[in-house]
Amino acid sequence: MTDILRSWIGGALPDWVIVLIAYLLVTTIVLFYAVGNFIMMVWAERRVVARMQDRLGPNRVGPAGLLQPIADAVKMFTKEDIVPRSADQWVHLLAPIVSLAPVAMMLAVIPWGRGWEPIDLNVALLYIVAVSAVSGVGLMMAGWGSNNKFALLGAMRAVAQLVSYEIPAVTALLTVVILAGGMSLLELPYMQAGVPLMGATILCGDAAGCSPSLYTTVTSFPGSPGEPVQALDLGLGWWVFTPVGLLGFIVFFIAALAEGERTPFDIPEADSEIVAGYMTEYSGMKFATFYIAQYILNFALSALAATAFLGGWQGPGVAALANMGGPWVHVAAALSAFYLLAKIWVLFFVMIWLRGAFPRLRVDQLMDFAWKLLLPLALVNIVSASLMVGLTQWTSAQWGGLLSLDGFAPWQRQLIAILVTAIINIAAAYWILSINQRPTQEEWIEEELVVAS
Amino acid sequence: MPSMTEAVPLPWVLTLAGALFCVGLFGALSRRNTVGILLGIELMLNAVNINLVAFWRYLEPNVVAGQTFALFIITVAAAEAAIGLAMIIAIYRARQTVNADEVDSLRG
Amino acid sequence: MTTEIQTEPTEVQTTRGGVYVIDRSRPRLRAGQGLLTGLDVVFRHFRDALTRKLEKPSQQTGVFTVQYPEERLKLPEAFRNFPILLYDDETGHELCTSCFQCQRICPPQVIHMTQARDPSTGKPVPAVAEFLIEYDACMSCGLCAEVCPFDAIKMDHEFEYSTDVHGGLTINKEALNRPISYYEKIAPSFWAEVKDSAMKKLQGNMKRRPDLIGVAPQMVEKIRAKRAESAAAQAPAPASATPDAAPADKAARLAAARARAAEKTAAEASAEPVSESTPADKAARLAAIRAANAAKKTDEGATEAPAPTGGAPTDKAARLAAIRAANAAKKSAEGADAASAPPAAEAPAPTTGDAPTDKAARLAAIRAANAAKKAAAQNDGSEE
Amino acid sequence: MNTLITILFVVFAAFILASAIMTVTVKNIVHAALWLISSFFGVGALYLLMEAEFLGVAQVLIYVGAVSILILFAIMLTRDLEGSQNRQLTPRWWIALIVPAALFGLLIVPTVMTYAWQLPPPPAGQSPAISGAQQIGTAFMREYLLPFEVAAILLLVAMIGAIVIAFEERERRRRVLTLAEQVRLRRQQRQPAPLPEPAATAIQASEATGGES
Repeated sequence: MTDILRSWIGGALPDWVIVLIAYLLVTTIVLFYAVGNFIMMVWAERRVVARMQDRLGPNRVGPAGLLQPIADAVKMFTKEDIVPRSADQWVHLLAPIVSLAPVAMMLAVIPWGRGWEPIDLNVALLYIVAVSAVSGVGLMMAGWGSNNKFALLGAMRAVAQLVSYEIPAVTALLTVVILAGGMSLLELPYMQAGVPLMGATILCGDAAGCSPSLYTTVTSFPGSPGEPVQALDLGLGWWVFTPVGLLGFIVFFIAALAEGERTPFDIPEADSEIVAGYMTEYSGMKFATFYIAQYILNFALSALAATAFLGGWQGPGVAALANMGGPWVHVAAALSAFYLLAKIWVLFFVMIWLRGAFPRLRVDQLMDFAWKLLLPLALVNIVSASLMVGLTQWTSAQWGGLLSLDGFAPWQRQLIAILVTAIINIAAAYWILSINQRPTQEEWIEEELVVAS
Repeated sequence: MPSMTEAVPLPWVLTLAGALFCVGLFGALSRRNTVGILLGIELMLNAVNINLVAFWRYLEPNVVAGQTFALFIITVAAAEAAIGLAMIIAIYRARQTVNADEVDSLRG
Repeated sequence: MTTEIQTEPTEVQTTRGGVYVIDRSRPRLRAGQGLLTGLDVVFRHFRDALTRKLEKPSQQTGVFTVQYPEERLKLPEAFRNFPILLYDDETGHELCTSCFQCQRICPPQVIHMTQARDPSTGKPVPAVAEFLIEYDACMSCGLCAEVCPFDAIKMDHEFEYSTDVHGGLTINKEALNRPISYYEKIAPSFWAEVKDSAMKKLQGNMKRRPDLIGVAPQMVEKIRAKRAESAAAQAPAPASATPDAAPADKAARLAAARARAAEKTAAEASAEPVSESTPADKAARLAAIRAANAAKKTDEGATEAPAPTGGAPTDKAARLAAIRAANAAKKSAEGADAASAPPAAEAPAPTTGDAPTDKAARLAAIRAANAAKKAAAQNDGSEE
Repeated sequence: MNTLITILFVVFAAFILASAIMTVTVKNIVHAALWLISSFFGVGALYLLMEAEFLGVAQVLIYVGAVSILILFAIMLTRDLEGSQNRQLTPRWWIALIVPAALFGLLIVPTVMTYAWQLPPPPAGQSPAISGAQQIGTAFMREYLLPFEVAAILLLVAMIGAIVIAFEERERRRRVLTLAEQVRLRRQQRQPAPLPEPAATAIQASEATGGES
């Protein structure tokens, strides 16, 4: 964007003004994209969850109720803004802003399409984790500033949940960092090219006969460090198809549900217990701000999960179109943006689906789930990811002579790595689940007797 | 690529860090609330971190020692905050106060 | 994805009352299997809700939403919202006799009524003059409908009464009135149960209602028009005087002629001062109706049907009376084959000029009726 | 571009200092914590300005996301009942003001301003790559492996220590006092019975209520 602007109005304005304008433009576009998605998500959530409950959902405003979010927005705008007299005015005012701003900041580093990245930050993953942690402060401010016990309870719950589930989420993302060898989100979709399970390891036999529509250039292989090779590319080498990626994805997605306060984990705003949690004392536009923050957080976390595990914008045909060059590159970019959007919406559908299916957890179940199940699984997964990298990429020198896989072709090494990690992950999952199993009735009784005595 | 080293002289950054340190020191000395004292200490630690990062950036941008030290300080600060707050909670439980002036007995 | 919960064979027993007793022995669930089953169930609901509509109770999935203003559920017969008053489609007579039972039983006391009175005598008539129900305070308990001995008050199915005008929900008799056919449509079996007794009671009450009292307000004009129409049809009939008519017909014609004579005298009498024209008119009509009733009872009684008195100032009323008398006579004539019974000779000939007021007319009518009754009794006795 | 960076620096510096001053002077302790958070944010932005991306993000993650949340939790768990009405500063706070002011005015500023910093000359042409996240990671695994491990153990020990200090054993756990009970308790402690040592009274009072409930 900066370059385009420079070529248009370069010279007329100082360079820093151009940079500023470019960033402002990109920010505006990204925010509009997110808010547009937010509007559609509100509508879709209501419609889909209604179908799951054998209802129709909003269908009066506009065709199929599509204008319902706009009607809601009008309602929100015109509602009276009520601030409790005993509330802390400034904290009460700032809380929604503090909870929305970091969520919006998360959008800056996600690659929305091939070549459509707002910012290339080389610590993007850490940045997202850091920034999402900030919204906890906003929730705390809301709970405290409202001067209401339900709000305070809700805020305490929300923050405790946020902090607890950040750990499995970060640990799951660490597997991605290990696989990718860096924290930049920009590279992740490129790394997930290839075919399912095998990734971009099926190389072209002879360089001359490889069709550019099926093969793409990859560089990171142990056999040919730095040298570009042609690998079969269907745009489906997503990490979720490997055992490591699958486990990481599951753990991350569940943790993302908890961070986004989606239904099995909507304890902070459990309306049957604590009115509306930290939002109790909010109305009108301030409430809407919390609402927007929550949905955009879900949107951003879905985008992150899609980018980290589901290949991001990667999909069949993107590389082929990009290889054709010329204007087709833009078509490839549009197609890739569509792929990412589709993945985000599939994940969001799953969120709605879970909401339709599961009841709310209890607080102790919530903590047990994070600390006794997700975290051990994620830790095991880190070991698996390290092995995966070691088995597919390390030379025998890097192994210190312990293991030599130099003679194998990339796809053979990939196969070995998948088998090993699959065995480790399945065994670990089985073991962790079995030690977390609910005690049988007899065991319960025994335990009760012990406690009683 | 323009950078901070050309735009801002090093003494400015160091002065900022020094001022921040002094403000933190004032907070740590003057507050009666133990949590308030902890806030002052956190400010002082941040001032030190700014110093370390500034020295790294201006003097040795190719050696990571400055950043590494800053990270260690952050680690220690986190540990200190955890322990300090746990102690404050323990004191509060025993004495029903968080006022530093009132915690003047060695017997818990 | 269909996951079956593997349980040990469960025993399902149906005890009385259709209560299912399921012995769930320890289910052998794998970790997360319950979650997947839940997801599966929800997804099937989602899928079916997109494709089909829930219609039968046995169906478990599908959209059950009824898009209300466009689609409506068929309400069950026993559905009740607010009370309505019934009236007979043909005669326009209300079933209500203002017995005050509903007003007494109404828990929120929202029913108010006044009994109709005969304007000439001031005596109460088994009909209701005004009937008010405050729908905004009605609690739809249906006690009024339960208690009504004449089946005059029933619970309606109509429920769209939303309004921002509170007072607009105090409903008067005209708005409360519904034809019986309406109720028969919404609750056919309920009406079939009570139809006979209700109609019988209505017949009885109608006799005690003078003139148009007790006719639903919105039906008054219609009934009047109907009567006028039938009068127009009947008026030329006596004039043509078909010769082959039965002798009883003759009597009827006689009555009509007398009536016409009375009309003439009435016209003469109109010169005399009459305080109020309408009551007199009414009285005349009343008299005619009574006469008709009486004549109906007798076999041959209409021969001496009392002609309306001169109190009637307008020719219309008089003619109407005549027509009624004629009709009644005709009917009775058809019924009377033997005509052996002595005619109601005692029926005093109506005094023409001496009693110009309506009172006299009514008196005459009553006497005529009594006489006719007596005659009828004699007739019965003789037949035996 | 340089102007922009200078402006940004001045803005950040003013923001950091203003927030810090509010932190130490504001009466309400929750407000103080919130001002501290904004100060942390300013410092993080300053790190980004100094091209220490990893550190800037770590600052936000650890300070804003963890430490400040911890502080807020601690404040809310130890709510000082009538505390907001009381003085927040010590009686001789002006001494506490003089010491840092003197330190700043007499020691730091003269030293910093007069010392001849031997800055490296500005690189000609392409500036060399400054160390980023990858270099930090490598450094942790090579030169600073021992400190890294020590830091890990420190964190572990701190975690265990915090749990041990703050943990209440079940039999010692008292019923949660109602607000009225807490106020009464405070009042008893404020106005001790005519006993020689106020501290001893306070302990006895707390023990007495502990025994009751």
